[in-house]
Amino acid sequence: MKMLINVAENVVADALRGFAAAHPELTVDVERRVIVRRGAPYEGKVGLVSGGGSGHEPLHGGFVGKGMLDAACPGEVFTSPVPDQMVRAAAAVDSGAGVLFIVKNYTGDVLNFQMAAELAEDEGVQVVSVLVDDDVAVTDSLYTAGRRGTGATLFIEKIAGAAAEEGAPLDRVAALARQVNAASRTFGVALSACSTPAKGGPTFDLPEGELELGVGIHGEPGRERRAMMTSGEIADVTVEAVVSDLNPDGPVLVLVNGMGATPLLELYGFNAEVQRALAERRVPVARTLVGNYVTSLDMAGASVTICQVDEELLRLWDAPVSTPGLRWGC
Amino acid sequence: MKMLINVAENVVADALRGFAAAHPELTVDVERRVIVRRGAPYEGKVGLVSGGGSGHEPLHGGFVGKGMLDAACPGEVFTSPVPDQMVRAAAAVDSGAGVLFIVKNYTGDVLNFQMAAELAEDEGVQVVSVLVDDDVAVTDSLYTAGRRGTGATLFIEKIAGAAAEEGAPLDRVAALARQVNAASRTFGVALSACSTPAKGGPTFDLPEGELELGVGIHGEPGRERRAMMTSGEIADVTVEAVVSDLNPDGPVLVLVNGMGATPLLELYGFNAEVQRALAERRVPVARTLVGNYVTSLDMAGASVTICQVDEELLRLWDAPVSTPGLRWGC
Amino acid sequence: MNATPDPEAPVDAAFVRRWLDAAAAAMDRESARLTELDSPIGDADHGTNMRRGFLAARTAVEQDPPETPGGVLVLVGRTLISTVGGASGPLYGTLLRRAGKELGEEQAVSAARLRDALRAGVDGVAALGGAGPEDKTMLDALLPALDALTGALDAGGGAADALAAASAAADEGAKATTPLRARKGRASYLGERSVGHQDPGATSSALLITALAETARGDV
Amino acid sequence: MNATPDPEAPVDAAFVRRWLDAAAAAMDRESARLTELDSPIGDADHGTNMRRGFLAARTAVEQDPPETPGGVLVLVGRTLISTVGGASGPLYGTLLRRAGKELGEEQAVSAARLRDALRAGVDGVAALGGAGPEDKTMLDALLPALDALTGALDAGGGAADALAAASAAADEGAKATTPLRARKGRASYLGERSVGHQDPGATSSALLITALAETARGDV
Ligand SMILES: Nc1ncnc2c1ncn2[C@@H]1O[C@H](COP(=O)(O)OP(=O)(O)O)[C@@H](O)[C@H]1O
Ligand SMILES: Nc1ncnc2c1ncn2[C@@H]1O[C@H](COP(=O)(O)OP(=O)(O)O)[C@@H](O)[C@H]1O
Ligand SMILES: [Mg+2]
Ligand SMILES: [Mg+2]
Ligand SMILES: [Mg+2]
Ligand SMILES: [Mg+2]
Repeated sequence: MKMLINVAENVVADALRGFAAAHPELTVDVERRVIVRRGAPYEGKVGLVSGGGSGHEPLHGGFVGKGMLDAACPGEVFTSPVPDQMVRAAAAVDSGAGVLFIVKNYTGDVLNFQMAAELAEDEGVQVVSVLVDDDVAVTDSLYTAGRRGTGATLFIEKIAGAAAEEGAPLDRVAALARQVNAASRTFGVALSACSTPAKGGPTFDLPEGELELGVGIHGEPGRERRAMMTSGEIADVTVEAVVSDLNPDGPVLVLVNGMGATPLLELYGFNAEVQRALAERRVPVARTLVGNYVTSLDMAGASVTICQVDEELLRLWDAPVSTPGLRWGC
Repeated sequence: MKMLINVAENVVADALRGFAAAHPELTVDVERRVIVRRGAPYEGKVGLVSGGGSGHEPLHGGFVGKGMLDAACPGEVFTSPVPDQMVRAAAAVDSGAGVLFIVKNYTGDVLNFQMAAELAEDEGVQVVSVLVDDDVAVTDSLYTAGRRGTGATLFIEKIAGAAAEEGAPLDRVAALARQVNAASRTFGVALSACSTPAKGGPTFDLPEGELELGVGIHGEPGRERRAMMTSGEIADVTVEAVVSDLNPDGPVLVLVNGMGATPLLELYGFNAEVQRALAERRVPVARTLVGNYVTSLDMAGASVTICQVDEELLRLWDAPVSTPGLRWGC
Repeated sequence: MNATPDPEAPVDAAFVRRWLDAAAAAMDRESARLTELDSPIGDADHGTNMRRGFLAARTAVEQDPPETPGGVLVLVGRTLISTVGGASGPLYGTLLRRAGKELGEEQAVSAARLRDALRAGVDGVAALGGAGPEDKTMLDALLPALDALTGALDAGGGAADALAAASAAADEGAKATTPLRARKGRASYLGERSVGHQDPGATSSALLITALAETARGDV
Repeated sequence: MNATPDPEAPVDAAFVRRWLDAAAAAMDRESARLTELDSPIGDADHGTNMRRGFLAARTAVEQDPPETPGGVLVLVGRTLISTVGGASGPLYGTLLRRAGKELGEEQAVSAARLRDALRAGVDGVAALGGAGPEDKTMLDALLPALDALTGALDAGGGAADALAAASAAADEGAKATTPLRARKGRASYLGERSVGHQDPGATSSALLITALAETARGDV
């Protein structure tokens, strides 16, 4: 599998150098792998820190900026970051108002953020962690590590970020983040596996004529393999999975998220079918976002996330945001 | 080749429906294939119209909005739009101040826009057309259809769009567009061919271990095939191609553009090498944009565009823009 | 319409409509092959483009059938321009619109007038696209067809024979594009690498001329 | 450091450093295999993770070598935590940190104390990760190794033999993960589809225990 890289070991370091060059408005510590919003810490503002394995860009580094994250900690490809990164990030963004860790529910992320929280608290930073676990493809959570954190991360970072920007205190920001997580569901589909630089080839085999339902964002195979379907059929399976699990009784935000290699043209066409499938299930749509936001390297496919919103959440969603990956209202 | 589509014939229509659902802030005529900025025509403002084959998203539909295009006309995949679309778009955005057609230099685009310009003028709309031809991979233009229009299209739409937004008259907007085109060069590299829905598979064969230098954005093969190179080597070839052709003696805008399937992580890493290669050639960089902007469906690879800017062009580049695909300052 | 066609003026609106049906059927049938030819030296859409345009043209003519051969040709040309896009849309649209205009209001025309019409159309294509012989374009099928048609008629041949000769020449011409290096259209970007592939537009031109010969022969 | 190691207390700082060299070499050598195992039921990074961590740990220890076996283990554990990431970083980091802490300031320890240290480490892994036997994790190699070590020592075996038994048990345990259905870590997302694949973490654990046995045997 050909890649636009130098050597596999340096992929993340190279990307950080290139990210730094493209985004002088952010402070990028390439060596220590922490991306911080310029000017942080902001007086009286709760600091938002997230992070996770690389390979999901623009998540998380692309969501650092006004109205969203204060810092992001990129790990190796598909490998959660180490505690040192989060400790450093927490120290960099804490104004005294405390720090929120937004942690996707994977064993590695959970353990590393947990260690970091303990170390940061030892250094006098008040840390609250919220777990993102929106992926309905993981069902029997008694026998698993629990639902994975995927697309809802964007909703949580945006909405909690807007609240923090307005000066909400730590417990309120954390409560909003938990509310968004509880109100969000995601289901993902892969048409092809992704290739990690370390492996140099696809992380699993997906024959022509088949697709993988219920995939995560780490090149893991999904839970079920089926014969290839049309965009409309995929939308039905996907929307049914999230709607039947959430049972929304009000308007939702919709994220139609590309896994990386699926052209935007196809993604928009898929969105048309997702909107149809939601309308058929009488789910009113408040806002729709279509694009590559929570990716899985060069995987082809898409995920759909819905999040039921009340007026407050919708207001916070619409609030100004200015980051490399998401920008509006400012 | 698996695609997230219903049937090949409906790909563009489906995408337009999904685009309309995601962007209620734009007026999308799905039937007639015209995307218009809401509120157009704007009193006294020159109308900017572009268009071309689909498959390059977010170009052009994603660049309709404040400070950029007033309308876009998407053709079938890799097929230029028909004159009817541009005639309709011109009528929709003309406030009496005239309309600028931004046309990428492909026989199909040139001919269809030319016919449209004649028809629109018959209807009383003043039309000026500017041709984008920035692709240095096409060398002996005496024996070809001339240089192709690729990445510079974004620079032209942004800068001419900012001037039009400020109320510049048609001849001034057209002159700026031509100035940007004259000051821009692009070179593209493919690691894989793209697959069009109509063909259902790759448009050319590119064996493992080889890459294609000097590709366009329509799945055409490039001019030369070479053994696979590192990101640093590719950056050297690419930067050398654009710099030696333009010979800039001042600061440049840089677009490190993904062809579609190359992960953002790799693109940022490639940007690090592009910046190094520019620095080695003593080309000062004023601004850098990294992302998938002028794509070629699911092709893996990247292109580099540079545009030499004076203070005025840089000011217009930095001016507020609010479109689905490019947004800052507002 | 003529129940028994005038042998001196065999080309009436019904003739052109029969040709359109044959042409649309050919584009439908050969769509995949034309797209295949457009892959190595183009952007893999020529078959889709031609199929879409000719099916739309047939529908347009069926919905509101013009009464003159020129009228049918103009409507087909206009429909191609409005539905094909790409390079081939304006070029084929111009070919047929110009040809139709050349025939004016005439109700039925001779093979010689048809030749005049074709010449006007081909001139239009050359003027619009700026291509000449051996540039590896549709002209490499159209120009030999025009020459053969002219030659056969000048030699006193009948319409059907003359068009058969034109069809053979177009076929030859299309095949002869293979060794050429493209100087116009997308294929030109490939430089030397365009050599060794038959031009898709020349191929579709040959199919259109063949449909004309079949129509004259009464095969359709 | 002891030039002639005390047979009753064979494990000193030099011993642990020899083990670290052997472990780092094993991770370097087996990196591709571990990543390969992590592909069908994980995210294809376990080999890269372990290699990165152990090479860093070796460098850290070389740069500022602690003088006690416990000190070396703690430093290795801390380095793993700071350089590996993923699930394995905190888990292996905790394993070695806890083991090192258990040994305190002791200069040289017996095999029985090494067993105590291993037990403390394994308890730490279980507490942190919440996994138990047959969850298809590294514990499925570590727990049998601990049991075998304990059994051999209780039966009066020497350090080298006891560690050889532990190594065999760890190997067994790693292989026995193949038919299991994962209940922890990434592989658990696959449900039934995780069956039939050997767990990468159990495999790396077996490699680490094997390195320990080799060190005791004097092979390294
Ligand atoms: N300048 C030109 N003059 C005449 N024919 C041309 C010219 N440029 C392209 N063509 C013809 O058009 C054909 C390609 O048509 P098509 O694939 O439908 O359009 P596009 O190249 O825009 O994708 C070529 O094979 C060639 O025969
Ligand atoms: N909760 C847990 N307890 C013990 N070991 C675990 C647990 N979760 C995962 N592991 C081990 O970690 C290994 C995976 O490590 P690695 O691939 O480096 O991290 P990641 O899963 O984050 O990519 C698994 O094979 C398993 O042995
Ligand atoms: Mg991992
Ligand atoms: Mg085309
Ligand atoms: Mg074509
Ligand atoms: Mg792993």
